[in-house]
Amino acid sequence: MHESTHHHAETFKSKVEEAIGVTVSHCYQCGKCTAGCPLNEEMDIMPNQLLRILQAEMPGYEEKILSSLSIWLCLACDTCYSRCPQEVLLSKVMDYLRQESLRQNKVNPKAKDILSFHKAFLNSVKMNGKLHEVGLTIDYKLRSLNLMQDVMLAPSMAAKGKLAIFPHQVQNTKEIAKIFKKITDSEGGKQ
Amino acid sequence: MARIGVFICHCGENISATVDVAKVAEKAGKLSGVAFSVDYKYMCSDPGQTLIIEAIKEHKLTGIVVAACSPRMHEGTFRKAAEKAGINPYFCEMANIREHVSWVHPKSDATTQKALDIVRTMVAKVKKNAALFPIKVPVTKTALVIGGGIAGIQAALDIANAGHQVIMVEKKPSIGGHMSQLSETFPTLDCSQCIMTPRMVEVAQHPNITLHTYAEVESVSGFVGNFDVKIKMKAKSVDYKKCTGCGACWQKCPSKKIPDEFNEGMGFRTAIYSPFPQAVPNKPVIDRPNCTYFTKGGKCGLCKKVCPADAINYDAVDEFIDVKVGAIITATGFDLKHADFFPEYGYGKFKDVIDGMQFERLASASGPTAGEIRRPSDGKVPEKIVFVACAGSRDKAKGIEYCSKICCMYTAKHAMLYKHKNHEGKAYVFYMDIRAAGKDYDEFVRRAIEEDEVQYIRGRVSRIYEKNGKLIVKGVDTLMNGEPVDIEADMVVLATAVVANIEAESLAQKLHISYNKHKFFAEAHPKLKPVETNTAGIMLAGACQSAKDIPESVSQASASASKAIGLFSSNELTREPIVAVVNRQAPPNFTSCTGCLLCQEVCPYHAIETEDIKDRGGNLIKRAARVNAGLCQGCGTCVAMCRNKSIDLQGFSNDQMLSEVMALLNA
Amino acid sequence: MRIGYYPGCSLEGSSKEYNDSLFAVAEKCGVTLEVIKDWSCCGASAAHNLNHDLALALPARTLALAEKQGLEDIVVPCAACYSRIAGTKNEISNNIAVKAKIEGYIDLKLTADVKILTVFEFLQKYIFPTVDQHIVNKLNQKAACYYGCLYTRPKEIAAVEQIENPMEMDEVMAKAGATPIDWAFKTECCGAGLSVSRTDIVAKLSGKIIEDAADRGAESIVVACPMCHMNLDMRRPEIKKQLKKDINIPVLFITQALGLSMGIPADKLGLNKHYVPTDKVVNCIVKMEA
Amino acid sequence: MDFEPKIVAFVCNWCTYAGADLAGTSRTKYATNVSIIRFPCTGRIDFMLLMKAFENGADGIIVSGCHPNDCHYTSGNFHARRRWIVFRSLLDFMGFDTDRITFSWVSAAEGTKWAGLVDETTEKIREKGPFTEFKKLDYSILEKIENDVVTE
Ligand SMILES: Cc1cc2nc3c(=O)[nH]c(=O)nc-3n(C[C@H](O)[C@H](O)[C@H](O)COP(=O)(O)OP(=O)(O)OC[C@H]3O[C@@H](n4cnc5c(N)ncnc54)[C@H](O)[C@@H]3O)c2cc1C
Ligand SMILES: Cc1cc2nc3c(=O)[nH]c(=O)nc-3n(C[C@H](O)[C@H](O)[C@H](O)COP(=O)(O)OP(=O)(O)OC[C@H]3O[C@@H](n4cnc5c(N)ncnc54)[C@H](O)[C@@H]3O)c2cc1C
Ligand code: SF4
Ligand code: SF4
Ligand code: SF4
Ligand code: SF4
Ligand code: SF4
Ligand code: SF4
Ligand code: SF4
Ligand code: SF4
Repeated sequence: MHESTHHHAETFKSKVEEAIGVTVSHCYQCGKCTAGCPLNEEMDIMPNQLLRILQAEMPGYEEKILSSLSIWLCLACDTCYSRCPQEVLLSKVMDYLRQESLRQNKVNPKAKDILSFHKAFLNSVKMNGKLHEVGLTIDYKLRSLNLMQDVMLAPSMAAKGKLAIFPHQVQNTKEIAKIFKKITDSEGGKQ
Repeated sequence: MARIGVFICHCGENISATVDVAKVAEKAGKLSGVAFSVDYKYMCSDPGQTLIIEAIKEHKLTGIVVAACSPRMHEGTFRKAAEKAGINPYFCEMANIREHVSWVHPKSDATTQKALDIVRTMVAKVKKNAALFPIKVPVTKTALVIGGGIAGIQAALDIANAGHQVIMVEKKPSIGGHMSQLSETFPTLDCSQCIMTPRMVEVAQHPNITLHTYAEVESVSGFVGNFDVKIKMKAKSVDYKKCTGCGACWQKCPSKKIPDEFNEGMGFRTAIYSPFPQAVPNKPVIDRPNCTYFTKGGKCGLCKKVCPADAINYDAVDEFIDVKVGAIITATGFDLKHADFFPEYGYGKFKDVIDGMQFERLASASGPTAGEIRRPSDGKVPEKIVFVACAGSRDKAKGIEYCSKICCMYTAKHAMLYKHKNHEGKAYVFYMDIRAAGKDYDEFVRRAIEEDEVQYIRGRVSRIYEKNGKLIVKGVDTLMNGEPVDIEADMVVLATAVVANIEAESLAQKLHISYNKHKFFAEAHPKLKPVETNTAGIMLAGACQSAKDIPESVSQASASASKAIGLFSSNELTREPIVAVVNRQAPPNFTSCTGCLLCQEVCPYHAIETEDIKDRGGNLIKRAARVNAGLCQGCGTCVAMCRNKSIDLQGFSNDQMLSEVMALLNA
Repeated sequence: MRIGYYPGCSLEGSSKEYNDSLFAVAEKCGVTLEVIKDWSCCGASAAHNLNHDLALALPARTLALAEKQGLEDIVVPCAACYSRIAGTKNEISNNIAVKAKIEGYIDLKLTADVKILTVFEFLQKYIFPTVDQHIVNKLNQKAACYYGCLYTRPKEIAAVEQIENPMEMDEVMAKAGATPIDWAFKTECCGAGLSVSRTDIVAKLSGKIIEDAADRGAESIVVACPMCHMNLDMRRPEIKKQLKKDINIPVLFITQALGLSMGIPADKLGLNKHYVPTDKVVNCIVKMEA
Repeated sequence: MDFEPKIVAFVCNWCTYAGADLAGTSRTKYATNVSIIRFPCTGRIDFMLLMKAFENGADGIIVSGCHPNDCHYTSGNFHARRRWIVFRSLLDFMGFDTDRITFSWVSAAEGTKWAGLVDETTEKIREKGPFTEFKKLDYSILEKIENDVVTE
């Protein structure tokens, strides 16, 4: 028996599909994901429409998606996936698009703070192996320049004994740094 | 000693232009067992056939090979000729040297050689042929109709009107099925009861129809024309010969709080009941698990006291009757997907989230609200009502990928009925696609949108929750850039998926018919045999095969009735003898069959039975396979399965096939 | 059975009371928890936002350490950590290639067969068998159990049976003598990872949750996640601005609630550390008759 | 002279045989190397017959029937396929060149496909040359093993 194999030209869509094992055409655009998404009111492109844009592959679609704010707002709450009739793992698509947006330097300006927070968070983990909330706060403030924002309610938290001024560390912080380095290296130094 | 005749046809020049027919005839004449060989211009012409007949007689031929066109073209012609000449028609084989040789190859030695190879192959086969005789089976001209919905009713009436006997088996106390529950029907909005009731009465009164309600098929054996069916008559506790249907019993019965199935749980009935006022027969049964007499050890007994006809019989037991029928029509209909299936829609949790059938009852003049659309929780007339299409259908995640086909239409109908009764009210329909592909169907949906101002919103609802007496419906409008749409509704109607009857699988196993993964019965061919099943003599009607509306159910019912009537048009059935047989040997072995029954597992037609082989003293010697020739269709799958070659296919036997292979390869 | 414990970063910092109350309850029932030695951060939302491999490698390291330590069950009290660790376990066990890659990054071998328990699973499995003898108080109040998204989704790793209407925490609260209420926002998202960077969104989402609980007469909201707690408790000023009304329902960790019913003093359970005062809860405790 | 392979085609009556008829009525030309043996259904094809064909000098074999859901007998072709999968792995295991057997689906409407199948198979087998290795194989163990194969 001979079974033919199909070959497609590599496109941004096929890259997304391959990277995360989701088939974009499974989505039949019912919109149930969007209807239940807690962030729908804040998003610039609705979740179902992100998929539609990927499906249609009209000129410039990659840019449009990678520079959208929605991909940064998505909380990976999986409300969409848990109700999607076609079992499209939208949060995974969002994950991938975010990472790609970062790699390609297309992050929506409005997502700057969100990105700063994630970076500061990881930085704290990289240095201590654990999150140090005070350190994170300082780092985030520097990155986002939101100096006035009372991000972690530090004063009241400290008063309630909830903030550790010095970080807890894993015994071997080098080990964690090594994991970060290996992963960064394997991706050609980009992060 | 075989004496084979070989007849090479020129087909005008169709064959002779590329194949050296004279040479083929000459060489064929030299093959072992060949007593006569000749070529001729048109074998199928009258002179050609005469030539064959004469040759058979003259040369005392025991078999013939006609090397000509495809057997699919003229095998019948030449078999008849052989028969005329006095030999069994199955001693005739064709060698296809036209479609498979002369038309596809250029004139060459290789082409002539291939023609000769094929002739040699068929000569080898025919030498192994055996006389076969058409199988004749008698036909019992009575049909069994299982299920008394609109499909079963239509089929029964058609067959009965053609003059044949019909036995109808309905598991509920009344016939009528889902259609008797409907309010008005699309696309004309005529009253369902008005068109249904006369047909139900006709069934009850038809001299050719025997109706068994509150009954089920227990077992089926036999084959086309000759089925033996055991029917279980569940104990009704009421003697229908005496009962007049006066109703005194159910008016007095004190067990009044039993959810009423006919009204989809939106009302109550008594323990002794007739399901609805127009029921046929309009006589009651006692629902024993809910009757005080049966649950409390003989207490109550009121119905017996009040019955003027002394019809109540608490001691009645389930009874079984055996009937013989020639054809079976399965019309057991469908179910709707029920609670627990839509946790995100709160179905089963919020009283005012209902399904389509419940809406039918609310809209029905004979329903619990006398046709006024009021919500179940507090009886208020809803000001805003939301219909959710595709609730569970086309939903891979919920295991139902298919479209339920009828719900687009009944949802439009529901929205319309609501608007007709509540002009000020607002009706919304959340939908994905509108599937209204019947005669006057799309026009019907357009009317709902254009004239009755039903709001159609393209998008699926994510969630429904209750807040301050309202149902919050979280939807989306995908035609407006995916804008979220939240509606505060008073009532929500889910067009829940049409699913197979809950007992479909067990019935299919009793009948030996196939079903698909969703348990809908399978037709023999999706296009060309859409009402027949794989088992000859068993037909399908209505929604038991797939979701269907009334016009489709009725058409299919009439089609299956015509198949039954066709079957009954002669006294016996003739079938080709190309069937499997289990070999027979002399005692003490009787047969080489070991009774492993591998063949039984693979037979697509359930044609293989077991046979107990006994000695003269009646002691069991062995259990072996036996082919029911009435069921066998001659595919031969069993033959390839049998490890010790104990089962063989007449016309394509192991011996014949092996001879063909050897002859083809050994010039 | 040796029960492992993965506190996660928050329980060492901003949600110390969750940690303390969990230990207090366990101790009362004679159950010991072994902290996974040298555990590190799971990466939470940040890692999977920025780098998929990192999002797997960090939890995988912890899993590997737990295995090395010979633990079979591990309790993960934070929903985010639970989601990351259970998700990683799921992905690693279903994909050998991914497993090999991640093992390479962390320089450790994995079988990924430790069982990961949420706090309510832990309570049901290890505390319930003996808890009745320790329960001395009845939490005489209506409690809204809030599960959020990370325990209920995606379905492959959900820690609850019915993802649209989970009941596991409700069962724990019923044990504690409270009346769990049926409400609409049990599993809606609180905004989780956007707490710091988009407080406005968190206030909006968390506001809806608190409002629904209040509308249905809840006297407390019970959570099993430090992030949910932070959003529902500490973000109350922003929520107040958003809702334009002040809702004072306290937010308790489930271990604190159960601890109260077991007669553990409020300060030992860290109830004083909350932003919204918890006296209302403490005050409605009824002593059970002996 | 070039090597001309002998190929036997085991086909079902309803689909592939009719497809080959259609190639004829459409006068589609193809190689003369393939001769057909007609079976009611691919389900009827006993794989020992294939072995017999090789034993008697066939260089290649085609097995062809109805497409998966089109079987005249609903499921005969599925059984054939299931048996074939097990059987092929067995042949592979024995070092048998399973490429000499082509399994295909040709419907009654696919005359052109049939012609193409014949030409491709002929070409393939021509390249492979005469099937002399078969004689070296002790295929008799197959006969024994086949009993177990069918029970799979
Ligand atoms: C909400 C709703 C609204 C609809 N509105 C319309 C409409 O407006 N217009 C329209 O054309 N169609 C409509 N339909 C479709 C219509 O109901 C069906 O087409 C029709 O009922 C199918 O008839 P049936 O006889 O095949 O099945 P059914 O009506 O289901 O009848 C099957 C019968 O078989 C009996 N039975 C089942 N199993 C057994 C067994 N094992 N032994 C014996 N008896 C058995 C059942 O008790 C029942 O009496 C609607 C359907 C729904 C759900
Ligand atoms: C592009 C296209 C693709 C399709 N694909 C599919 C498909 O994939 N699957 C599917 O199931 N269906 C398909 N169909 C539908 C299918 O063709 C029809 O369902 C089917 O042909 C209907 O058959 P019929 O016999 O009713 O009508 P027709 O096929 O139209 O036959 C009517 C016959 O009556 C003759 N006739 C007409 N008037 C007279 C007269 N006055 N006197 C005597 N004879 C007369 C005509 O010459 C003709 O032979 C397709 C249709 C189209 C247009
Ligand atoms: S719910 Fe699923 S199918 Fe529907 S639009 Fe969203 S991703 Fe597509
Ligand atoms: S996972 Fe993202 S897109 Fe999906 S519902 Fe949650 S926030 Fe919306
Ligand atoms: S028998 Fe067939 S081949 Fe011969 S003349 Fe008739 S049609 Fe042509
Ligand atoms: S009271 Fe007697 S006669 Fe009247 S309906 Fe009941 S059983 Fe029949
Ligand atoms: S005996 Fe049963 S059915 Fe009759 S009246 Fe009493 S409860 Fe009703
Ligand atoms: S008929 Fe309409 S509502 Fe019903 S499943 Fe099909 S598309 Fe959905
Ligand atoms: S005929 Fe063959 S396969 Fe069937 S039971 Fe007998 S031995 Fe087994
Ligand atoms: S030939 Fe086919 S239909 Fe007949 S018994 Fe064998 S497997 Fe069944």
